[in-house]
Amino acid sequence: MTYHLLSIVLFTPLAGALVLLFVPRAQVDAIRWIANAFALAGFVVSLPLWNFDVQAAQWHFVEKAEWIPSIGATYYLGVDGFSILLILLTTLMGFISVLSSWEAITDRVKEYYIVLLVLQTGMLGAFMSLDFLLFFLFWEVMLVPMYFVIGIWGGGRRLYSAIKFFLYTLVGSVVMLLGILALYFYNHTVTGVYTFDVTQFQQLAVPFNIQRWVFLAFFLGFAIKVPMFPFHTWLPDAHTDAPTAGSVILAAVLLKMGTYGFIRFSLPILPEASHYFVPLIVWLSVIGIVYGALVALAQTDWKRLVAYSSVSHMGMVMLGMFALTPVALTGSIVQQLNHGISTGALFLIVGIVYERRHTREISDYGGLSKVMPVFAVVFLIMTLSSIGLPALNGFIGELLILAGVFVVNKLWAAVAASGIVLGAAYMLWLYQRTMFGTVDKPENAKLTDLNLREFATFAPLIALAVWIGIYPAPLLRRLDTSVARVITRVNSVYGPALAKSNCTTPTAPAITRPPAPTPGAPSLDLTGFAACADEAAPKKPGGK
Amino acid sequence: MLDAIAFYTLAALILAFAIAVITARNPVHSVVFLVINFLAVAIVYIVLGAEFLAMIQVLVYAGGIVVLYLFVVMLVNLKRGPEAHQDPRRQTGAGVGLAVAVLAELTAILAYTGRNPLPAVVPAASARGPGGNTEQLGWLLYTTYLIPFEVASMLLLVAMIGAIVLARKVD
Amino acid sequence: MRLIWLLPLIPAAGAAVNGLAGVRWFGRAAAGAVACLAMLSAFAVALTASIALIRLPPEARAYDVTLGPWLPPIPLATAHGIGSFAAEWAFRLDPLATVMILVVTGIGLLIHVYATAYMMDEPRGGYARFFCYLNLFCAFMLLLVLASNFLVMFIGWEGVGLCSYLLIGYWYEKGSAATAGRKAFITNRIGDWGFLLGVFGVFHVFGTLDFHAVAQAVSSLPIEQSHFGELSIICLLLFIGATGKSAQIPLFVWLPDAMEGPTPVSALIHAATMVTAGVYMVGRNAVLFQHAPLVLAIIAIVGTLTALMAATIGLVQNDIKRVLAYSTVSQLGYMFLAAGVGAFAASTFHLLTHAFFKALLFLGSGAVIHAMAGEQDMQRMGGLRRFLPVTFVTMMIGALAIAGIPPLAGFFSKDEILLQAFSKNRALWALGSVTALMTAFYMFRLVALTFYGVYRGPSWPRHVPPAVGGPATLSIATAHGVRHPVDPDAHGLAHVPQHDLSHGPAHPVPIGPAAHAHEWHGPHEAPSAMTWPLMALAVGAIVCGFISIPPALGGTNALERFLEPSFGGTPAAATVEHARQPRADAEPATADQASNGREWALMLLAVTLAGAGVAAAWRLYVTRPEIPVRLAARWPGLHSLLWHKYFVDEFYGATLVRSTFASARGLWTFDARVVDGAVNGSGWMTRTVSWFSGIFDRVVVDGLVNFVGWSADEGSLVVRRGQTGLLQNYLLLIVLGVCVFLTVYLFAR
Amino acid sequence: MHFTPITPYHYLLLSAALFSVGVIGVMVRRNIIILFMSIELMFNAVNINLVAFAALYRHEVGQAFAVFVIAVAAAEAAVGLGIILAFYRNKETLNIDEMNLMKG
Amino acid sequence: MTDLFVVPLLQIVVVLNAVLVAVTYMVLLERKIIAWVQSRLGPMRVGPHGILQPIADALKLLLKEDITPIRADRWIFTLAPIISLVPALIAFAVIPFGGEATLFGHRVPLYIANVNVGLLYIVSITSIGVYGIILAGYSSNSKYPLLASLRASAQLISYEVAVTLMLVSVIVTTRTLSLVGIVEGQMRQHIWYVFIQPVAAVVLFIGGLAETNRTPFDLAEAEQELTGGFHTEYSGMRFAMFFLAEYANMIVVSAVMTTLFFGGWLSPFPNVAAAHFLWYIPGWIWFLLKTFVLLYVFIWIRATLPRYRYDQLMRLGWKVLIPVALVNLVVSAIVRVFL
Repeated sequence: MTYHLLSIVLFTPLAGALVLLFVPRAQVDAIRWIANAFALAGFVVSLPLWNFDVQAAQWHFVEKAEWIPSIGATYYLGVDGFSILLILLTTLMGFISVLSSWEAITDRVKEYYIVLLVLQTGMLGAFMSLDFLLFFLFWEVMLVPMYFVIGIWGGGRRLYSAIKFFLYTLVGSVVMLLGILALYFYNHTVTGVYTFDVTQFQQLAVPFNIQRWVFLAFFLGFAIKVPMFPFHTWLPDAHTDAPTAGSVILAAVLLKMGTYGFIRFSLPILPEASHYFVPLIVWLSVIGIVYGALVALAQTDWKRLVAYSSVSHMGMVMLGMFALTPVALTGSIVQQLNHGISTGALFLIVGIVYERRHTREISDYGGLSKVMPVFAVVFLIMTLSSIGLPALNGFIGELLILAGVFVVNKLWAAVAASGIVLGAAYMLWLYQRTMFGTVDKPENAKLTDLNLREFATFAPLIALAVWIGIYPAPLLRRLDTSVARVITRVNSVYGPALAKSNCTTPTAPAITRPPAPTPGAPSLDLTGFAACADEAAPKKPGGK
Repeated sequence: MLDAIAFYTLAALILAFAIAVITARNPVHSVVFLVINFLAVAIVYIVLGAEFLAMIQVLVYAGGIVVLYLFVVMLVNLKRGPEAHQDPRRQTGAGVGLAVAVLAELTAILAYTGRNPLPAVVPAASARGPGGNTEQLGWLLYTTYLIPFEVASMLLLVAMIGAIVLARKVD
Repeated sequence: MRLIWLLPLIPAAGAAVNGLAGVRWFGRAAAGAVACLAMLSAFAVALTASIALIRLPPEARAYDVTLGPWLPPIPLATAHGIGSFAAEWAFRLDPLATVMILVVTGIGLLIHVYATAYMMDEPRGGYARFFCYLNLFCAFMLLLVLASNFLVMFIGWEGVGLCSYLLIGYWYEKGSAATAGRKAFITNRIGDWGFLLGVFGVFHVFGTLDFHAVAQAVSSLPIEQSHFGELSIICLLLFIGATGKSAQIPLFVWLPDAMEGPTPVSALIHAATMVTAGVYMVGRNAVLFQHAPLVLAIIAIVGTLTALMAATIGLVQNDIKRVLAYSTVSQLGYMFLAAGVGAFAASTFHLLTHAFFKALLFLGSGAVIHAMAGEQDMQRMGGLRRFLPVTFVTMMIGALAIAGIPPLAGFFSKDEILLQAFSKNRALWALGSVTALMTAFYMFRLVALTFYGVYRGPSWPRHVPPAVGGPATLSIATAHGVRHPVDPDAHGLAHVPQHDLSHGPAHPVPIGPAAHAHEWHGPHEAPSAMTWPLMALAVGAIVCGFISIPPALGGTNALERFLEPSFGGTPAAATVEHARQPRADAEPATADQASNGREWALMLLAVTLAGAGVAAAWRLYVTRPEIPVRLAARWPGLHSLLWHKYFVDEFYGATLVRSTFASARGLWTFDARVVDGAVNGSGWMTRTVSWFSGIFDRVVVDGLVNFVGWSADEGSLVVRRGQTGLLQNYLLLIVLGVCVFLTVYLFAR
Repeated sequence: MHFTPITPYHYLLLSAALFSVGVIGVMVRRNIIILFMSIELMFNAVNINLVAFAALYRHEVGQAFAVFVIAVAAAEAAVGLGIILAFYRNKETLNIDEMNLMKG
Repeated sequence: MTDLFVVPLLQIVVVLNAVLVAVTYMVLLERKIIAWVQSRLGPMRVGPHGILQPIADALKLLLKEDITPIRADRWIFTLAPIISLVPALIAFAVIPFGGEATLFGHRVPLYIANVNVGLLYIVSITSIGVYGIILAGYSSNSKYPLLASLRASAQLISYEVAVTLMLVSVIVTTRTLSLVGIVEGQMRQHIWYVFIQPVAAVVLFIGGLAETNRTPFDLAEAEQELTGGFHTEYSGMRFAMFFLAEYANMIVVSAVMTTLFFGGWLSPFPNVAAAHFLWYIPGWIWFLLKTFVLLYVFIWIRATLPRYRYDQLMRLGWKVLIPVALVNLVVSAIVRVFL
């Protein structure tokens, strides 16, 4: 591959940040134009990713180069359908968040845009890395800019929130690093090679007792990021106190890091442990769905309400993931994108009125439909998308998740589906309290409707919402091989069906043997492993 | 024989003007001597078959860098001579002594190793034919040494910006 | 017929035009014209498709159109191995759908025309917005009825819910309207919860979501006569969805509140079309439901109870639209009763006739409200028949139809239902008959209070001589002050000049030249754009019963035969199957046998009951209006119970809503205190520990470091003498180093 | 008249001598501009060396390096003189002995 | 031995004398042309139509007293005009006046040296000339010369950047640094490079005007402001040297322009059969003719255009010519590589 598309996508925002370094800080408009141009460029250069070979099961756009040879770390980028969609989401939301900050940020503009662009590169890198250490590097790179975004440009108790966000996430990632190292050394014991290659890890048959601990380590890291039910408290604080663009990025992309980690690492590398922990995670998710929705119902702060709705939605995503069926996993991924689109848009919406009124209390609003009709329409569409109205994007994700969960366990599906009812309740109540009624506050009577720039931030999101709702087939087709890769590895029941329907060759053999906790040193039967690896080696896509 | 004459003449000129540079009291004179020194060095380059380098020496060194020195000398209108104040801790004598010692030692080393005869210097140009070595040098710079070349250009850019920033009057 | 997929698209296009361009740029005429034109063309397409379908032989009357994939297939486990979860944009036109599209587009068209005049007082943008919503509603409704699989139907299902939400909350500045809309949506959502789970169950059991395929698959399965198996669970879940949409117990509470919306909306959505979606859905899956007789029994019971309960509430309400709303709930109960006893065709027949006369009644009530400038309380009306002759006549037809007076439409359909119920379960029949009596009573109570008696409404400027009844009622009216005591937002203050211009000739009251433009000048007949739809619907309410005259009256049950294929088999077979049920009546009732005598007897009884109801209402509200007051005083408990609708809203409010909000607040506190507290607590712990270690650090560790630093500081005092700051001295050292190196090189080589 | 053929040793010697002159210049003078010029002399000494070896080995690598040396010299002169000017503006002197802000 | 020493020596003698004579007559020519432009007659007294005027001028300058100001830096004061003149003269060493000619049975090239870095040689040699001006200004120890010399040298350095950059793009076209090679290249391709590099020709000409301190860029000798410029304090022979240098430089610029862009010694219209008779005219005559035309343009411009202001001059150099040169370079490179 001489075609460094991924690197270009990855470093375009960073290049923007570098260019911004040399722009005098007084030239605020120039800074804004440049930042927007680079963010847009980042989106545009990522568009070719959409046209990858949907049928082929291997990694696409692979780039590999030495990084730290002494420990086997490489600069190894590669994507599949799943990460491509997330990358596109990232570049789009990145651009939208940059665009949305035009008037909102007036203080330390230069630093703000630089930080935002660096953050963008960090997120993209995490989605692209096939080297675990590289992934971890980008994972941590994201943390710092976000910390600054919340801590410097936030509102309310911004320092508290920023530090909480930072420390909480850091704790998780440190434990995750331990898990990574465990895999790394285990791999060396078995193969004699020091490597952080994720594709290699995905072919490894790790003994159950190791799997269990590594899974827990990963779980802590990813679950905090998602965030799952008991680990979610940083989210409302961070969301509420972050500036609009920060909230958008946080909701739309950063939370997906956790789910991405589960799908990319936990499930395929640790299939048996994943099975073992299904009840725990599913119940946490289901609790999260209902709990998040109920707490959202009690909120008086607009932004905090949306934040808690995120908890509920992400519970849905996790539920779909750990149903371990292709439909639910597809739905889970689609729901991640949907959450990015609709919750991102909802935060933008809060940002719009916050910019005008500087308050987030729901009771300070009312009757806005009268003064801001276009805004009301946009908000309505995004509300409906968020509560999963059919023919909009949210429905597709929830439908697939619930359908996939239902065949596994009816009770889970029934409880989770009740979250949809509650979702409608809190969102529509919010909508009523803010948009309907008479304009009883004189401040609200003077509000201006969306201007062209603000509308431009929403237009792509609305288009996406409708498109995914009505014609999701291209999207779902792009996920076939990614889902097949994970599910064949983790749930052997679906192996033949997936192989038949998608014409794919799974990259790793399904683990069919029962979890056999063999304490002590792992077997050093290299010949057996080699055979296994041979079999597992990615074949030429000759399936079709 | 001709090359010997040329060499000794040029060597004498170079050294003489070099000494003149460091001994002249007037900095402007120093600059003038420096230019002449450089021109002589350029001729040495030509003798050694490095025409391109010679031209660069004249163009960049004599025509560019030293003009800069001249400018600075003229801009810096000193109220009191720069040599007026002398720090008592200076070790000028030791410095000169050491420099001479180094020269002596180098000479000794050369004399010592000079017993292994090396072939006479043949100007590279004559070996390269009429085209000269400019083209070869260009190839070398733009292929093998491309990255150093780019680094050097970046260095120059940075130096340029740095010089502008440094020399600008701070308001 | 090939173009049936256009049906939902045409109104959707109309909605798009009005929504994107109309709101901003169209005048009222243009917006109304776009909407009506869309409906007209949809009606034309529907008519063409229906005629084409009817021309086919009966067994071939089904037509499928697949537009393209929606959800591509993904493997998913079912009860019988791994299947493939998929959905397509697929439509199916069969007799049942034919009836529905004709109802939706036909009645929809009339209501659109009506609304162009009714909504004339709205501001320009709002007017276009209204028609955008209305068109959108029709699009989703058509999608719902044409869908050939559960998921596409679900799109329509939720879509009509959305439009209902938007239209109920059309006057969003009025708090009660917005709340009613939200209530409707959320209550529907609860039903959708069941519906969605039912859909998953269908997939789990059958591995497909296509109605036809499910019907074929299910017909090979045994009927779950006595046990509550998976089919029963699925059907129950689906029925929960239907209760939400069709306002049955326990989810009926939203429909009366939905009357906050504009009256055409009530007519179209909350009487004629959307609320029947549940009935339609049950009928669409008739074969499936027939395999779950226990659930059918539940449906029948729920339907009957709903019908009875709503009718009793309707007896005492004073708001004209609320009476109609409870009447709708009641009639829907009838339809479910029919479905529950297996008479799907009868239920569809009643759906059809009900659509006509209930739409008529609502539109008529709209005309009355229009005439009274927004007044909805019947106690402030009276004697209106002389002001509103057309409205009076048409509403009278509607009332007669709903009461079941032959030969109007309601008679046939209601009679068919009661007949089928009688053949299954006499208790259900008895309750149904009582309901019929009450229906007749409250409908004529409505007519009597509105059109007969003396005028009790507000006064209007005196220099306009009222034609009839004016002087007598003025003294009463003045007590209420000015014009709009109940509903100022809907009609009153927005009473603008166009209003007068729009209905000149039909105005029964002569307008004096000095009449103030902003004043209301008494009840008046509606403009022709409103009366024409009324008349058209009245004709429908009279004749549409004739399309399915029962054999006992010499007819052929044409509609039922037409619908047979949609319900998966001959009605005879279905009836026979039901006849074998242990709880059903022992006597078989087949079409051929037609125990005409019994049927005649039942009809006679029904007509008698209806007549009794009419007569009672006449006596109580026209001739002896003081009796009802005395009755209410005599049984205050019962009256209060009925007046407050059995306190269901209050009950729900006190239990479900309150517990939800209480748990929400509780969980929030829990979240902030306990969950977040744990996080912050661990943070505090860390800080405390770090404070101690900080002290240790400062005293011991830092002390050590400082000592090292101090010693280095002291030592450097000596060494720093060497740092002269003279460049040449440093250079000297370098040269010295070179010198040493060379020396070593020279001598030690 | 007979001369020994001119070998690289001769050039090396010339170069060493020139370099030493440069070093002495740096050692002796206190005018910082002269110091800079002495440094330029040393650069030239190095260049002569490089070119001589290039001629010896008949390969242009030496010249290439000389080109780099010149480039670096240009950068050094530009920045160095800039610093001198800035310094002069503050201190009104060019005496190296007075540039001792960093002394210990 | 003759080829190695005698012939070049003869060439040098011929060229030097020719140049010096040409320079003196350039002065006359300029005076005459300007006079004609201004509807005057110009020098008419010495010889017919003043044809001997240069000789008279030369004699006057040689015989005049050579004054050295008392506070002047004597050595440098003397050195400065020499440094000015010498580069201007030795630049002619690589100018090809023609191809080869047969002279007394020898095939003699009509150029002194065909150096493979000829163009670079010209650039570097002329860059030395700036010292003459700076040192003259400095050594006069007088206010006006100092200011003038600073102006002049700043101007020279500024325009040298643009000119050198432009030359690089010309080199991209010619692919050789040898001036003879460049002319031969035009001969091979049957096209004057002015048609390939028109922008370069224009910019180089403007740069040439500036580098020779000619109008409209003659700020260094702006009489109104600086009483004559850097050579205010000079007189006699040393003044004459500056004078000679300026005009010699003009000739160098014209000659180089001719060589680079106008086909050097080649006769025009080589591929037009009707114009083949032009071949019978020797190449060096063509060369001199073209050079003369360019020189005429120099004088013409002087007679026509007013002087620039100093800031305008700098802005033109840095903000117009250098960007244009850069763009031209990039375009040339792209064309060279890809087309």
